[in-house]
Amino acid sequence: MTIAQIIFLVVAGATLGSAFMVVTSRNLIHAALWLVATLFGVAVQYALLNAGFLAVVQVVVYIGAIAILFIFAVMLTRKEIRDQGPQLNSSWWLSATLSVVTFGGLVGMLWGWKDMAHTVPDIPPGFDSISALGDALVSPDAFVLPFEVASILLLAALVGAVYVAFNRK
Amino acid sequence: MVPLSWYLIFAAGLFSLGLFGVLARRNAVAILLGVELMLNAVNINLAAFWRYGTITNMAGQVFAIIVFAVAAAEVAVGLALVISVYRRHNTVVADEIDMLKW
Amino acid sequence: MNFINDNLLLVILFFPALAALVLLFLPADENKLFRWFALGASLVPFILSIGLWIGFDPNAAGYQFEANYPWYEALHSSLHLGVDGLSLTMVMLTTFLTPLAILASFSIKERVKAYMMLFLFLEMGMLGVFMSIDLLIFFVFWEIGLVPMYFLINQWGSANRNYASLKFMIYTMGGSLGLLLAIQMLGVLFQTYDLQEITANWSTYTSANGIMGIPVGTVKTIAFWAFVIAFAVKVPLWPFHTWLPDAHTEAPTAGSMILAGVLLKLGAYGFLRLVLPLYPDEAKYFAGALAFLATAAIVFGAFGSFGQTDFKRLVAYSSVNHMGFVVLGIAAAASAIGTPDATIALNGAILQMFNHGLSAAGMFFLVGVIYERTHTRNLEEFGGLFPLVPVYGGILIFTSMASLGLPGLNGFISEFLVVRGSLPLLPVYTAVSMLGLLMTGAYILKGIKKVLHGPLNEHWAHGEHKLTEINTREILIMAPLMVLILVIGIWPAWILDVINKAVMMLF
Amino acid sequence: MTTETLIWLIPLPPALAFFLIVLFTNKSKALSHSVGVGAAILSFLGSMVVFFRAVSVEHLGEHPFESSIPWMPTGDTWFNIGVLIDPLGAAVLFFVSITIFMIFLYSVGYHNFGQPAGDHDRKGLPPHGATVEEHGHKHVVPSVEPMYSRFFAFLGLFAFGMYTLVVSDNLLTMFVGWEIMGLCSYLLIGFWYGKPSARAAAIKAFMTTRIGDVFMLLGIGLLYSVAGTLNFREIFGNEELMHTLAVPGATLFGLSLAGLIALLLFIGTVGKSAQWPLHVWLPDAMEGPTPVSAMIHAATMVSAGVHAVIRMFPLLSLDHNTMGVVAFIGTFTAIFAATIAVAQNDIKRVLAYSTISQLGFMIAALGIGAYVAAAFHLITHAFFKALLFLGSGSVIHGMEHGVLHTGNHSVDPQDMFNMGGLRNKMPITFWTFVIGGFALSGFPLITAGFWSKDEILADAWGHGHLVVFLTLALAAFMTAFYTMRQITLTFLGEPRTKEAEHAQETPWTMTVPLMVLSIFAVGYGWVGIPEDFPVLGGLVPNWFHDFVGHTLHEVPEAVEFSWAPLLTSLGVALGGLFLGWFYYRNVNSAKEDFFQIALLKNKYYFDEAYDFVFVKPAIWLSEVFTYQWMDKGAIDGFLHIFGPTTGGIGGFIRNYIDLPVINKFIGDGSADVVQWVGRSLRPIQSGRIQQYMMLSLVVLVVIGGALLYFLLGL
Repeated sequence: MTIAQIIFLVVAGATLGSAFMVVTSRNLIHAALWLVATLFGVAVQYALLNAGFLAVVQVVVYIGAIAILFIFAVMLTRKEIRDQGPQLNSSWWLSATLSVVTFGGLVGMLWGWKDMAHTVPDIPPGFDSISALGDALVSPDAFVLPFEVASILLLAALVGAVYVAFNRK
Repeated sequence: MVPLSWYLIFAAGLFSLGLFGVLARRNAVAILLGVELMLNAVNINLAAFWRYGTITNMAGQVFAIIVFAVAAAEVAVGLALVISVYRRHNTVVADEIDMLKW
Repeated sequence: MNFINDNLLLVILFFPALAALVLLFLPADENKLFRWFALGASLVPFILSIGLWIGFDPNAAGYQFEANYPWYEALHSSLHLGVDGLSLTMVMLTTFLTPLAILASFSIKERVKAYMMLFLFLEMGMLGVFMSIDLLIFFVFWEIGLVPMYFLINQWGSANRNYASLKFMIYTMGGSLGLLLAIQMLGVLFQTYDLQEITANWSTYTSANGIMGIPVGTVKTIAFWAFVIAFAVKVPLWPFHTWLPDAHTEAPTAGSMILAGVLLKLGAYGFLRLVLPLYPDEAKYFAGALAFLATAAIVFGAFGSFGQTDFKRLVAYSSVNHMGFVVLGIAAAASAIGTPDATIALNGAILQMFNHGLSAAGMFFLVGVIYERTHTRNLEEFGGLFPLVPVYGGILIFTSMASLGLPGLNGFISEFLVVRGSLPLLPVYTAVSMLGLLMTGAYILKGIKKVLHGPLNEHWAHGEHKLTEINTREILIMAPLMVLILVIGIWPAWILDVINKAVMMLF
Repeated sequence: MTTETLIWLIPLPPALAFFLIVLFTNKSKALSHSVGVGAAILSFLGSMVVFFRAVSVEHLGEHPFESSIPWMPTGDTWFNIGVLIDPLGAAVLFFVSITIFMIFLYSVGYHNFGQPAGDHDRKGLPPHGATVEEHGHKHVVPSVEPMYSRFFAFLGLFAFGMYTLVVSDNLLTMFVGWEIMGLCSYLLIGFWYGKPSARAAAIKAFMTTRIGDVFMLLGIGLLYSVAGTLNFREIFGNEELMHTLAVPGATLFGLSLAGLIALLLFIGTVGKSAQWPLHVWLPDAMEGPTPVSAMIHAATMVSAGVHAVIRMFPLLSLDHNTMGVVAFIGTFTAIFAATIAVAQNDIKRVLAYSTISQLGFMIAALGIGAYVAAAFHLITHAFFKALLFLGSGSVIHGMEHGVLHTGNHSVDPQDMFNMGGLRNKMPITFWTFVIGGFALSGFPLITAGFWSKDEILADAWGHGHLVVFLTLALAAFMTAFYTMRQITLTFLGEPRTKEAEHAQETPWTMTVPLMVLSIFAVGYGWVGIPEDFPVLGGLVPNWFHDFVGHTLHEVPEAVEFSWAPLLTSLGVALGGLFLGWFYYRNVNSAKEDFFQIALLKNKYYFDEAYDFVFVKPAIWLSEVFTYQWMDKGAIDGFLHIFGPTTGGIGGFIRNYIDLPVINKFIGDGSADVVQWVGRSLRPIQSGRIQQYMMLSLVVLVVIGGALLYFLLGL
């Protein structure tokens, strides 16, 4: 067991634990905060995977924007539920079963895969993943088109969100 | 070092938890929370496959970034919808939002 | 001009249909235009058929002006047209009567365009039957003629028109069924529908194996009767005649004119063109039966006519009576084909077809004239109208006399020839048919008596019901008919010569 | 112009006149009668030229005027029509042209030409007179016939028919003329068609004669098919053919072919010449205007019948059975009609029956083989009977004048008991009528009727037909009796009514024809005085016998003179005349008349019997049997079975197969199932997003599991 393995296990356990709290905590504010924790755990995992850029973006975008958005939304709609009554619907047990089955199925599928125990390759010397990513994102040979499409999607979502949430009275 | 399988199992777990949240939570906002979990699980897979595959091929990371963008858009529109529904029907309980039924 | 000269029959045949299509695109509600256009369009075939008559060589054997256009090659059927003396006479009759009938239809006020179109299509159908030398084409035109007539009766007829038109349609279709089957059988057997080829082979056709396992004789007999019944319905022969009084009575005036003038001739023409050449042996064998039916038609037609109180129905029954003579002549000829007696009988029968076309059309028109004015056909409601309508009365008596077979007018010549030809061959039937001839006088006189003679029915003398004299248009319709009636009565040779030569060559 | 061309032209002027009047001049009465009379004159002149040329030809019988043209193709040969004037034709043409001309002329006066139009006259009814003002006071005068022009047109057509018949060289054109006359008699008898009686009489005339005509047509057809021609001379001149025809017992009833044909043709004559049993139409035909009666009875139509038999005599004489039939019918008709004539009161009806009777004489003469006598009597009879009819018309016309004068229209101007004493009022009419009447009665020596009737009796006696002789003698006696009865009642004694007192002589257009005809009624007899007649014989040569006799191939020999028939005919004529005068000079009304016997007055009830036996059944057969029972009932009824049957089959298929099985079970059933499934599945669409997801996931899991299990074999 290497240090990396230990760090992974600790972080993964914390992440899954907080994720569990996200889906189970009665208080939505708490759930949103647990989400922040989860996201943070995921960011650490990115870092472990040498994907520094992703880790940073995870923190900036997810925790800094999305999670805060959730908290706003929760606060805007809190009036009724007030965290009272069951937070899970009546067929939660079926959901749980299905989730377990899904998990089992996924694991079961992975189990027989030959590359399952693939070990991590070395990073070639002089390879800068961030600059490579930047090149890939804007290079006409690579992903400039999806990148632009994604930006349009964001714009459309922005306009759409404003339109949908706009209070017409 | 950490084998690929660990990441994959971790992502599957996160995904399943998110799935449970989506399926079982009553609050619409909480459902969206579940969705975020699932998206994150996917992103972990993408990053892991990038790291364990041909490292010079940046498709994994690029995909992950696009997923970020999609997630941001999804949350923005999703929450806008929830707020809009909440304004109209004064509820965010998913079971009660059934205007699309027959 | 070359095209017209080379395809004279085709032009005559399809010109009316073409004109009908043009009529379709004329502006709506221009009734006057429709009428004159239709009249003009129907005069063209007439003028062309005069050219046909002039260009026709009565001494040449076989068909003339022949034209053969591919039509349905998979079935070995082609649009094969041609005329001989027999069909030429009938073509002339058709093209001659149609303009008159259209002129007579000028009093139609409703849906003139459709009416005129139907009439022109009708003309095409009738001409097609007379011109075609291909069995399948013959049948096609045979049925085409039905449809416009059905609508003419059904749409422009009088009170009981639905019943009458349906009866007409069903009756004739029923007759056609067997005809179609028999034609199909011939087509399958000989791999062609060409009449000339079939005639050459079929009348002497024998096969050791029979046809479809049935002895040839039996098949021939059945096919013979299929033909006979189809044509007998059309003629109409007793006891297939009951559609006729209904159809004639309910049809519009011009419809009755064409129905009696031409459509009935289709049946008789079928006998002459198909039955006698195709089935000489069967025709000879069954000549007695045919003569029996013909005699029954003559006698019962006359009695039926005498028993009517409806003027138009009276005239309608007279058609049964007169057409009976045609078939009697044909039956007599069938019993001894090739003898001088048979030739005379056939001459008489064909001339009788032509003559009846003239006189019956005239009679129906005259009935129509008075019906248009009085809106009744009941003989009991007329009476003594002669002083009110002297010209009409004169014309009516003239035409009635032609119908009666008064010597000096056309009907006599043909009836005499039929009697002369049939008497030595079928003495008993001919003698019995004289009873019909006697009753012909009775019903004609009854018609004149009830309409023109006797004390004047004051109802028609004054006020709004005042009967008006026949007008110029109507006289113009009758004049050509009357002139022909008289001319044929006094000098029949010009037409009889053509018929006679055709008969001599055909049979 | 050759004689043949002229013969062709003879019938044409009247026909042209007919068309001219009908088409152009019918508005103008003067023009119309000018055209009509002019045509009659033209034909008359033409006929006279032909007649005198014919007389001047020697052996005309062997070389008659004839010419023909091809008319109608019949197979390889042509049917020819043509004209023929042989001695018989010439003789007939002579009297026909004269009488027709006279009748045309007479009609001008009879229809009151020049008189004013009537006050209330309408077409189709006899004129009722017109009121005129003269010198301040009104009086009624006869009015002109409203259909004056039409009358001349019809007369013209009639004349055309008669001329055609006379000049024809074949049976067919003869039949054409015959039938055209039939039509004209129909039109003329029904001239006053407004009267129901006239209308009925016209139809009766046409139909009764048509019965004969139909048989005649058969006869013509038979003769044509046997002989191959209808030309008289070709048939009679062909000895081989005549021998074939004469073979006895070749056809029905033991008749030879000739006998059968002759019998059929003779039935035509029976109709046309009104012989028993087809005599019923002729008395009714008196409904027509009087010139018509003369036309029909004397000059033309009835003569045509006898003419036809005389023409066909060579054929007739081949079979003695047919001869017997002919003789019987003629003889019977002669006596039968004479008995009826005795009881009639209508002046024209008496003449009508007398005509029937006299025609019976001719037919009987033919039946016993007296060819020349029949022809002779035909001609003399034509003259004196035309004279009598025109005379009676003149009487009626005069009486009508009286009726108009008194205004009492209930008085029948034709009833002889309303007359009397007219000899003073109408002297010309009286004397000419007496001449005609005496000729009819056979007044000895001076009248034509005596010579011709005497010849018939002599022939009957000479050929040994005793029964015929006696019957005809009796008929002749009755003829004289009723003729004198008529003269006595009409002209002698005192006027019995006011109307008779005011009767007036008729205009010259009517009296001139009477005078002309009376000359012939007397004089024509002298051309046929037998050679061996006492005193007078040989004084004038027996030209008629010589001339007409040569029409036949074997000239018939004149019978030897014998006193018995001469005395008989003297006796019956004088006796009849005397008795008639003696009895009726004192009879003043119908009640006093012994001969008003119901049986005779009602003509032996023949009309009623025919009505019961033929007319009513024919109507029943037409209206009820043929139309109602057979056509409407049986045939249409049979057809109407098809309608309900097919309707029933269709209904069965619809109600028991289409509706329950196909529609309900297969059609609606599948829809129902789909609907049921849909309804059942509907709750799935709850609108709850989580349920959807759950469900899709379940399905995914299940399908995924199944795939894994089955495909990968896990």
